Amino acid sequence: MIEIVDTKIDVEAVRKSVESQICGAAVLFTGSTRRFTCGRETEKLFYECYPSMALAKMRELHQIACQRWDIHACSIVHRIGEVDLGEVSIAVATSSPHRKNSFESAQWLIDTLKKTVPIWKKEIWTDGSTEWVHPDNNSPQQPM
Amino acid sequence: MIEIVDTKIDVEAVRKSVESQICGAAVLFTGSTRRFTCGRETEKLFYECYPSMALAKMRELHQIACQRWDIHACSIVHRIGEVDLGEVSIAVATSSPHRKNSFESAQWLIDTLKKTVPIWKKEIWTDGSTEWVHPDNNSPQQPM
Amino acid sequence: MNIKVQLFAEAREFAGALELEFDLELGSTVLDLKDKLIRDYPQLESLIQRSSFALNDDYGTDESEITEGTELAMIPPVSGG
Amino acid sequence: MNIKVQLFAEAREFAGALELEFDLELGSTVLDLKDKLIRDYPQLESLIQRSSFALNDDYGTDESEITEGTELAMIPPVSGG
Repeated sequence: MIEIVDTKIDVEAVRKSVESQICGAAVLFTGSTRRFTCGRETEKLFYECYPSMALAKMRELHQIACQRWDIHACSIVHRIGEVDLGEVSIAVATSSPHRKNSFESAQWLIDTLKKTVPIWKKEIWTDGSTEWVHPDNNSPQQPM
Repeated sequence: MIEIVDTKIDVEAVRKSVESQICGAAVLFTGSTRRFTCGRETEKLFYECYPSMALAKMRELHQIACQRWDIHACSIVHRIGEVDLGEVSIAVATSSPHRKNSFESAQWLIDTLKKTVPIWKKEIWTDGSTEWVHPDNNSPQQPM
Repeated sequence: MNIKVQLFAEAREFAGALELEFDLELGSTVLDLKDKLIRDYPQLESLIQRSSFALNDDYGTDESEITEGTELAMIPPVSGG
Repeated sequence: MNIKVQLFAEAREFAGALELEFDLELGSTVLDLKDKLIRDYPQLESLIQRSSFALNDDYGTDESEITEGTELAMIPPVSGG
Protein backbone atom coordinates (compact mmCIF):
# COMPACT_ATOMS: atom_id res chain seq x y z
CA MET A 1 0.00 0.00 0.00
CA ILE A 2 1.77 3.11 -1.30
CA GLU A 3 -0.61 6.07 -1.27
CA ILE A 4 -0.95 9.82 -1.01
CA VAL A 5 -4.37 10.81 0.34
CA ASP A 6 -6.08 14.12 1.06
CA THR A 7 -8.39 12.85 3.82
CA LYS A 8 -7.80 11.20 7.21
CA ILE A 9 -5.48 8.18 7.04
CA ASP A 10 -7.12 4.91 8.09
CA VAL A 11 -4.21 3.89 10.31
CA GLU A 12 -5.72 0.54 11.30
CA ALA A 13 -6.05 -0.36 7.60
CA VAL A 14 -2.37 0.50 7.06
CA ARG A 15 -1.40 -1.74 9.97
CA LYS A 16 -3.56 -4.58 8.70
CA SER A 17 -2.14 -4.25 5.18
CA VAL A 18 1.17 -5.79 6.32
CA GLU A 19 -0.29 -8.60 8.45
CA SER A 20 0.68 -12.13 7.48
CA GLN A 21 0.99 -15.57 9.04
CA ILE A 22 4.56 -15.65 7.73
CA CYS A 23 5.47 -12.77 10.00
CA GLY A 24 5.99 -12.79 13.74
CA ALA A 25 6.58 -9.05 13.93
CA ALA A 26 5.14 -5.80 12.64
CA VAL A 27 6.05 -2.18 13.30
CA LEU A 28 3.80 0.79 12.62
CA PHE A 29 5.11 4.34 12.74
CA THR A 30 2.73 7.30 12.73
CA GLY A 31 3.67 10.96 12.52
CA SER A 32 1.10 13.50 13.61
CA THR A 33 0.67 17.24 14.06
CA ARG A 34 2.38 18.29 17.28
CA ARG A 35 1.05 21.27 19.23
CA PHE A 36 4.36 22.81 20.37
CA THR A 37 7.65 23.29 18.49
CA CYS A 38 10.42 25.13 20.33
CA GLY A 39 7.82 26.85 22.50
CA ARG A 40 5.65 28.05 19.57
CA GLU A 41 2.11 26.76 19.22
CA THR A 42 0.90 25.15 16.01
CA GLU A 43 -2.69 25.60 14.81
CA LYS A 44 -2.37 23.01 12.04
CA LEU A 45 0.00 21.88 9.29
CA PHE A 46 -0.40 22.12 5.55
CA TYR A 47 1.28 19.57 3.26
CA GLU A 48 1.89 19.90 -0.46
CA CYS A 49 3.54 17.36 -2.77
CA TYR A 50 4.75 16.81 -6.32
CA PRO A 51 2.33 13.92 -6.84
CA SER A 52 3.89 11.83 -9.62
CA MET A 53 7.43 12.11 -8.27
CA ALA A 54 6.40 11.66 -4.61
CA LEU A 55 4.67 8.38 -5.50
CA ALA A 56 7.63 7.28 -7.62
CA LYS A 57 10.03 7.98 -4.76
CA MET A 58 7.80 6.21 -2.23
CA ARG A 59 7.71 3.14 -4.50
CA GLU A 60 11.50 3.33 -4.76
CA LEU A 61 11.80 3.38 -0.95
CA HIS A 62 9.49 0.36 -0.79
CA GLN A 63 11.65 -1.52 -3.26
CA ILE A 64 14.94 -0.68 -1.55
CA ALA A 65 13.56 -1.64 1.89
CA CYS A 66 12.37 -5.01 0.56
CA GLN A 67 15.80 -5.68 -0.95
CA ARG A 68 17.80 -4.53 2.06
CA TRP A 69 15.81 -6.24 4.82
CA ASP A 70 14.01 -9.54 5.09
CA ILE A 71 10.60 -7.92 5.25
CA HIS A 72 7.38 -9.47 4.07
CA ALA A 73 5.44 -6.29 3.39
CA CYS A 74 5.75 -2.55 3.72
CA SER A 75 3.15 0.21 3.40
CA ILE A 76 3.59 3.98 3.23
CA VAL A 77 0.64 6.39 3.29
CA HIS A 78 1.13 10.17 3.37
CA ARG A 79 -1.63 12.72 3.79
CA ILE A 80 -1.56 16.11 2.08
CA GLY A 81 -3.56 19.29 2.59
CA GLU A 82 -4.46 20.54 6.06
CA VAL A 83 -3.74 18.24 9.00
CA ASP A 84 -5.17 19.29 12.36
CA LEU A 85 -3.51 18.87 15.77
CA GLY A 86 -3.06 15.24 16.75
CA GLU A 87 -4.05 13.95 13.32
CA VAL A 88 -1.80 11.57 11.43
CA SER A 89 0.12 12.87 8.39
CA ILE A 90 2.23 9.78 7.73
CA ALA A 91 1.87 6.08 8.47
CA VAL A 92 4.60 3.55 7.73
CA ALA A 93 4.15 -0.15 8.43
CA THR A 94 6.49 -3.09 7.97
CA SER A 95 6.28 -6.77 8.82
CA SER A 96 8.89 -9.51 8.94
CA PRO A 97 9.49 -12.97 10.35
CA HIS A 98 11.72 -11.45 13.09
CA ARG A 99 11.35 -8.06 14.75
CA LYS A 100 14.77 -6.54 14.11
CA ASN A 101 14.05 -6.17 10.39
CA SER A 102 10.67 -4.55 11.00
CA PHE A 103 12.15 -1.97 13.35
CA GLU A 104 15.18 -1.16 11.22
CA SER A 105 13.29 -0.91 7.94
CA ALA A 106 10.46 1.21 9.39
CA GLN A 107 12.95 3.64 10.87
CA TRP A 108 14.94 3.78 7.64
CA LEU A 109 11.76 4.36 5.62
CA ILE A 110 10.59 7.34 7.66
CA ASP A 111 14.12 8.81 7.94
CA THR A 112 14.67 8.49 4.19
CA LEU A 113 11.18 9.65 3.22
CA LYS A 114 11.76 12.87 5.15
CA LYS A 115 14.98 13.48 3.22
CA THR A 116 14.07 12.42 -0.31
CA VAL A 117 10.33 12.42 -1.09
CA PRO A 118 9.10 15.71 -2.60
CA ILE A 119 6.56 16.67 0.04
CA TRP A 120 6.59 20.00 1.85
CA LYS A 121 5.16 21.04 5.18
CA LYS A 122 3.97 24.49 6.16
CA GLU A 123 3.45 25.47 9.79
CA ILE A 124 0.30 27.44 10.47
CA TRP A 125 0.96 28.97 13.88
CA THR A 126 -1.76 29.96 16.33
CA ASP A 127 -0.63 33.59 16.00
CA GLY A 128 -1.79 33.48 12.37
CA SER A 129 1.64 33.46 10.76
CA THR A 130 2.76 30.69 8.42
CA GLU A 131 6.16 29.24 7.57
CA TRP A 132 7.46 26.54 5.23
CA VAL A 133 9.43 24.10 7.33
CA HIS A 134 13.14 23.97 6.57
CA PRO A 135 14.84 20.72 7.42
CA ASP A 136 17.98 20.94 9.54
CA ASN A 137 20.17 20.05 6.61
CA ASN A 138 19.70 22.58 3.83
CA SER A 139 21.88 20.94 1.21
CA PRO A 140 20.08 19.81 -1.95
CA GLN A 141 18.80 16.25 -2.07
CA GLN A 142 21.11 13.72 -3.61
CA PRO A 143 19.90 10.92 -5.84
CA MET A 144 19.55 7.83 -3.67
CA MET B 1 -2.18 0.76 29.59
CA ILE B 2 -0.33 -2.20 31.15
CA GLU B 3 -2.41 -5.35 30.80
CA ILE B 4 -2.39 -9.11 30.52
CA VAL B 5 -5.49 -10.39 28.70
CA ASP B 6 -6.78 -13.82 27.76
CA THR B 7 -8.78 -12.74 24.70
CA LYS B 8 -7.86 -11.00 21.41
CA ILE B 9 -5.86 -7.82 21.89
CA ASP B 10 -7.61 -4.69 20.59
CA VAL B 11 -4.51 -3.40 18.82
CA GLU B 12 -6.13 -0.19 17.60
CA ALA B 13 -7.07 0.65 21.21
CA VAL B 14 -3.43 0.11 22.27
CA ARG B 15 -2.26 2.45 19.51
CA LYS B 16 -4.81 5.10 20.44
CA SER B 17 -3.89 4.85 24.14
CA VAL B 18 -0.59 6.68 23.47
CA GLU B 19 -1.98 9.38 21.14
CA SER B 20 -1.46 12.97 22.22
CA GLN B 21 -1.23 16.43 20.70
CA ILE B 22 2.10 16.81 22.50
CA CYS B 23 3.57 14.04 20.39
CA GLY B 24 4.60 14.11 16.77
CA ALA B 25 5.54 10.44 16.70
CA ALA B 26 4.21 7.08 17.78
CA VAL B 27 5.52 3.55 17.28
CA LEU B 28 3.46 0.40 17.64
CA PHE B 29 5.07 -3.04 17.74
CA THR B 30 2.98 -6.20 17.43
CA GLY B 31 4.19 -9.75 17.79
CA SER B 32 2.01 -12.51 16.35
CA THR B 33 1.99 -16.25 15.86
CA ARG B 34 4.23 -17.13 12.92
CA ARG B 35 3.45 -20.19 10.83
CA PHE B 36 7.01 -21.42 10.19
CA THR B 37 10.02 -21.64 12.51
CA CYS B 38 13.17 -23.23 11.09
CA GLY B 39 11.06 -25.15 8.60
CA ARG B 40 8.62 -26.54 11.18
CA GLU B 41 4.96 -25.57 11.02
CA THR B 42 3.17 -24.11 14.02
CA GLU B 43 -0.49 -24.85 14.69
CA LYS B 44 -0.81 -22.27 17.47
CA LEU B 45 1.04 -20.96 20.50
CA PHE B 46 0.15 -21.27 24.16
CA TYR B 47 1.25 -18.60 26.66
CA GLU B 48 1.35 -18.90 30.41
CA CYS B 49 2.44 -16.25 32.93
CA TYR B 50 3.09 -15.62 36.60
CA PRO B 51 0.38 -12.96 36.78
CA SER B 52 1.34 -10.77 39.73
CA MET B 53 5.04 -10.72 38.88
CA ALA B 54 4.50 -10.33 35.13
CA LEU B 55 2.39 -7.22 35.74
CA ALA B 56 4.90 -5.89 38.27
CA LYS B 57 7.75 -6.36 35.77
CA MET B 58 5.74 -4.78 32.94
CA ARG B 59 5.08 -1.73 35.16
CA GLU B 60 8.78 -1.61 35.97
CA LEU B 61 9.63 -1.60 32.24
CA HIS B 62 7.12 1.21 31.72
CA GLN B 63 8.72 3.26 34.47
CA ILE B 64 12.29 2.70 33.25
CA ALA B 65 11.34 3.58 29.65
CA CYS B 66 9.70 6.82 30.77
CA GLN B 67 12.79 7.77 32.77
CA ARG B 68 15.30 6.81 30.09
CA TRP B 69 13.59 8.37 27.05
CA ASP B 70 11.56 11.51 26.52
CA ILE B 71 8.35 9.61 25.86
CA HIS B 72 4.88 10.87 26.57
CA ALA B 73 3.14 7.52 26.98
CA CYS B 74 3.81 3.83 26.73
CA SER B 75 1.46 0.85 26.68
CA ILE B 76 2.19 -2.87 26.94
CA VAL B 77 -0.50 -5.52 26.47
CA HIS B 78 0.31 -9.25 26.49
CA ARG B 79 -2.13 -12.02 25.69
CA ILE B 80 -2.00 -15.41 27.40
CA GLY B 81 -3.64 -18.75 26.63
CA GLU B 82 -3.92 -20.05 23.07
CA VAL B 83 -2.98 -17.67 20.25
CA ASP B 84 -3.83 -18.81 16.72
CA LEU B 85 -1.76 -18.24 13.60
CA GLY B 86 -1.48 -14.56 12.67
CA GLU B 87 -3.06 -13.40 15.92
CA VAL B 88 -1.32 -10.84 18.10
CA SER B 89 0.25 -12.00 21.37
CA ILE B 90 1.97 -8.74 22.32
CA ALA B 91 1.41 -5.07 21.51
CA VAL B 92 3.78 -2.31 22.62
CA ALA B 93 3.10 1.34 21.84
CA THR B 94 5.11 4.46 22.61
CA SER B 95 4.70 8.12 21.73
CA SER B 96 7.07 11.05 21.97
CA PRO B 97 7.55 14.57 20.63
CA HIS B 98 10.27 13.26 18.25
CA ARG B 99 10.44 9.87 16.57
CA LYS B 100 13.85 8.64 17.71
CA ASN B 101 12.64 8.20 21.30
CA SER B 102 9.53 6.29 20.21
CA PHE B 103 11.56 3.86 18.11
CA GLU B 104 14.31 3.29 20.66
CA SER B 105 11.99 2.87 23.63
CA ALA B 106 9.59 0.52 21.80
CA GLN B 107 12.48 -1.67 20.70
CA TRP B 108 14.00 -1.68 24.19
CA LEU B 109 10.61 -2.53 25.74
CA ILE B 110 10.00 -5.60 23.57
CA ASP B 111 13.65 -6.74 23.79
CA THR B 112 13.63 -6.42 27.60
CA LEU B 113 10.15 -7.87 28.06
CA LYS B 114 11.28 -11.00 26.24
CA LYS B 115 14.23 -11.35 28.62
CA THR B 116 12.73 -10.40 31.97
CA VAL B 117 8.95 -10.73 32.21
CA PRO B 118 7.80 -14.13 33.56
CA ILE B 119 5.76 -15.28 30.57
CA TRP B 120 6.34 -18.58 28.81
CA LYS B 121 5.49 -19.71 25.31
CA LYS B 122 4.75 -23.25 24.18
CA GLU B 123 4.84 -24.24 20.52
CA ILE B 124 2.01 -26.47 19.42
CA TRP B 125 3.27 -27.91 16.14
CA THR B 126 1.01 -29.13 13.33
CA ASP B 127 2.39 -32.66 13.84
CA GLY B 128 0.73 -32.65 17.28
CA SER B 129 3.89 -32.35 19.34
CA THR B 130 4.43 -29.51 21.81
CA GLU B 131 7.52 -27.77 23.12
CA TRP B 132 8.24 -25.00 25.61
CA VAL B 133 10.26 -22.37 23.79
CA HIS B 134 13.79 -21.92 25.08
CA PRO B 135 15.29 -18.53 24.48
CA ASP B 136 18.71 -18.42 22.82
CA ASN B 137 20.38 -17.37 26.01
CA ASN B 138 19.74 -19.93 28.71
CA SER B 139 21.38 -18.14 31.61
CA PRO B 140 19.10 -17.22 34.50
CA GLN B 141 17.49 -13.77 34.42
CA GLN B 142 19.35 -11.07 36.25
CA PRO B 143 17.58 -8.43 38.29
CA MET B 144 17.30 -5.32 36.09
CA MET C 1 9.70 -22.80 58.42
CA ASN C 2 7.13 -24.06 55.96
CA ILE C 3 7.50 -22.65 52.46
CA LYS C 4 5.79 -23.06 49.10
CA VAL C 5 7.38 -22.57 45.69
CA GLN C 6 5.08 -21.80 42.79
CA LEU C 7 5.88 -23.56 39.53
CA PHE C 8 5.19 -22.44 35.98
CA ALA C 9 5.42 -23.74 32.43
CA GLU C 10 8.06 -26.44 31.99
CA ALA C 11 8.72 -26.65 35.74
CA ARG C 12 5.03 -27.15 36.46
CA GLU C 13 4.75 -29.88 33.83
CA PHE C 14 7.98 -31.61 34.95
CA ALA C 15 6.90 -31.69 38.58
CA GLY C 16 3.26 -32.34 37.80
CA ALA C 17 2.27 -29.79 40.43
CA LEU C 18 1.38 -26.09 40.68
CA GLU C 19 3.55 -25.70 43.76
CA LEU C 20 5.97 -27.57 45.98
CA GLU C 21 5.75 -27.33 49.73
CA PHE C 22 8.44 -28.21 52.27
CA ASP C 23 10.40 -27.15 55.34
CA LEU C 24 13.45 -24.92 55.28
CA GLU C 25 15.60 -23.77 58.20
CA LEU C 26 15.19 -20.19 59.32
CA GLY C 27 17.78 -17.98 57.62
CA SER C 28 17.90 -20.10 54.45
CA THR C 29 18.84 -18.50 51.15
CA VAL C 30 17.79 -19.15 47.56
CA LEU C 31 20.90 -21.31 47.19
CA ASP C 32 19.77 -23.49 50.12
CA LEU C 33 16.35 -23.73 48.48
CA LYS C 34 17.87 -24.85 45.17
CA ASP C 35 20.01 -27.49 46.92
CA LYS C 36 16.95 -28.79 48.75
CA LEU C 37 14.88 -28.84 45.55
CA ILE C 38 17.57 -30.72 43.65
CA ARG C 39 17.84 -33.32 46.44
CA ASP C 40 14.05 -33.83 46.56
CA TYR C 41 13.42 -33.59 42.80
CA PRO C 42 16.56 -34.72 40.98
CA GLN C 43 14.66 -34.80 37.66
CA LEU C 44 14.36 -30.98 37.95
CA GLU C 45 18.10 -30.36 38.42
CA SER C 46 18.95 -29.21 34.91
CA LEU C 47 15.96 -26.87 34.78
CA ILE C 48 16.70 -25.50 38.26
CA GLN C 49 20.23 -24.63 37.16
CA ARG C 50 18.83 -22.66 34.23
CA SER C 51 16.07 -21.00 36.27
CA SER C 52 15.81 -17.92 38.42
CA PHE C 53 13.88 -17.70 41.66
CA ALA C 54 11.51 -14.89 42.49
CA LEU C 55 10.83 -13.53 45.97
CA ASN C 56 7.70 -11.40 46.30
CA ASP C 57 7.43 -10.72 42.55
CA ASP C 58 11.07 -9.79 42.06
CA TYR C 59 14.13 -11.72 40.91
CA GLY C 60 16.37 -12.91 43.70
CA THR C 61 20.00 -14.02 43.73
CA ASP C 62 21.53 -17.12 45.30
CA GLU C 63 22.22 -15.00 48.39
CA SER C 64 18.68 -13.66 48.83
CA GLU C 65 17.32 -14.64 52.23
CA ILE C 66 13.98 -16.39 52.49
CA THR C 67 11.79 -15.39 55.39
CA GLU C 68 8.47 -16.65 56.70
CA GLY C 69 5.74 -15.61 54.25
CA THR C 70 8.02 -14.81 51.31
CA GLU C 71 6.14 -15.54 48.08
CA LEU C 72 8.47 -17.84 46.18
CA ALA C 73 8.41 -18.93 42.56
CA MET C 74 10.70 -20.86 40.27
CA ILE C 75 11.14 -18.96 36.98
CA PRO C 76 12.35 -21.10 34.06
CA PRO C 77 13.93 -19.14 31.17
CA VAL C 78 11.19 -16.78 30.02
CA SER C 79 9.93 -16.66 26.44
CA GLY C 80 7.13 -14.11 26.27
CA GLY C 81 6.48 -11.70 23.44
CA MET D 1 13.72 24.56 -27.06
CA ASN D 2 10.73 25.62 -25.01
CA ILE D 3 10.72 24.25 -21.45
CA LYS D 4 8.54 24.50 -18.38
CA VAL D 5 9.66 24.14 -14.76
CA GLN D 6 7.04 23.16 -12.20
CA LEU D 7 7.22 24.97 -8.88
CA PHE D 8 6.14 23.77 -5.45
CA ALA D 9 5.77 25.06 -1.91
CA GLU D 10 8.05 27.99 -1.13
CA ALA D 11 9.22 28.26 -4.74
CA ARG D 12 5.64 28.47 -5.99
CA GLU D 13 4.76 31.14 -3.46
CA PHE D 14 7.93 33.15 -4.11
CA ALA D 15 7.40 33.14 -7.87
CA GLY D 16 3.63 33.48 -7.61
CA ALA D 17 3.26 30.86 -10.33
CA LEU D 18 2.74 27.10 -10.68
CA GLU D 19 5.36 26.93 -13.42
CA LEU D 20 7.88 29.01 -15.29
CA GLU D 21 8.23 28.76 -19.05
CA PHE D 22 11.18 29.86 -21.20
CA ASP D 23 13.62 28.99 -23.96
CA LEU D 24 16.81 27.03 -23.42
CA GLU D 25 19.43 26.10 -26.00
CA LEU D 26 19.51 22.49 -27.14
CA GLY D 27 21.99 20.50 -25.04
CA SER D 28 21.49 22.63 -21.94
CA THR D 29 22.08 21.11 -18.51
CA VAL D 30 20.48 21.64 -15.12
CA LEU D 31 23.31 24.06 -14.32
CA ASP D 32 22.40 26.14 -17.40
CA LEU D 33 18.79 26.08 -16.25
CA LYS D 34 19.72 27.30 -12.78
CA ASP D 35 21.86 30.14 -14.25
CA LYS D 36 19.00 31.16 -16.50
CA LEU D 37 16.48 31.03 -13.63
CA ILE D 38 18.71 33.14 -11.38
CA ARG D 39 19.16 35.77 -14.15
CA ASP D 40 15.41 35.96 -14.79
CA TYR D 41 14.25 35.64 -11.15
CA PRO D 42 17.00 37.02 -8.91
CA GLN D 43 14.64 36.93 -5.91
CA LEU D 44 14.71 33.09 -6.19
CA GLU D 45 18.52 32.81 -6.14
CA SER D 46 18.96 31.74 -2.51
CA LEU D 47 16.20 29.14 -2.79
CA ILE D 48 17.54 27.85 -6.12
CA GLN D 49 20.96 27.29 -4.53
CA ARG D 50 19.32 25.18 -1.80
CA SER D 51 17.03 23.30 -4.20
CA SER D 52 17.36 20.20 -6.33
CA PHE D 53 15.94 19.84 -9.81
CA ALA D 54 13.95 16.85 -10.93
CA LEU D 55 13.88 15.44 -14.46
CA ASN D 56 11.05 13.02 -15.22
CA ASP D 57 10.29 12.33 -11.54
CA ASP D 58 13.90 11.71 -10.53
CA TYR D 59 16.58 13.91 -8.98
CA GLY D 60 19.10 15.31 -11.45
CA THR D 61 22.57 16.71 -10.94
CA ASP D 62 24.03 19.94 -12.32
CA GLU D 63 25.33 17.91 -15.26
CA SER D 64 22.01 16.26 -16.18
CA GLU D 65 21.08 17.14 -19.76
CA ILE D 66 17.66 18.58 -20.50
CA THR D 67 16.01 17.40 -23.69
CA GLU D 68 12.79 18.38 -25.43
CA GLY D 69 9.86 17.07 -23.39
CA THR D 70 11.77 16.49 -20.14
CA GLU D 71 9.39 17.03 -17.23
CA LEU D 72 11.21 19.54 -15.05
CA ALA D 73 10.53 20.60 -11.48
CA MET D 74 12.32 22.72 -8.91
CA ILE D 75 12.45 20.83 -5.57
CA PRO D 76 13.05 23.05 -2.53
CA PRO D 77 14.36 21.22 0.57
CA VAL D 78 11.71 18.63 1.35
CA SER D 79 9.97 18.40 4.72
CA GLY D 80 7.40 15.62 4.50
CA GLY D 81 6.59 13.16 7.23
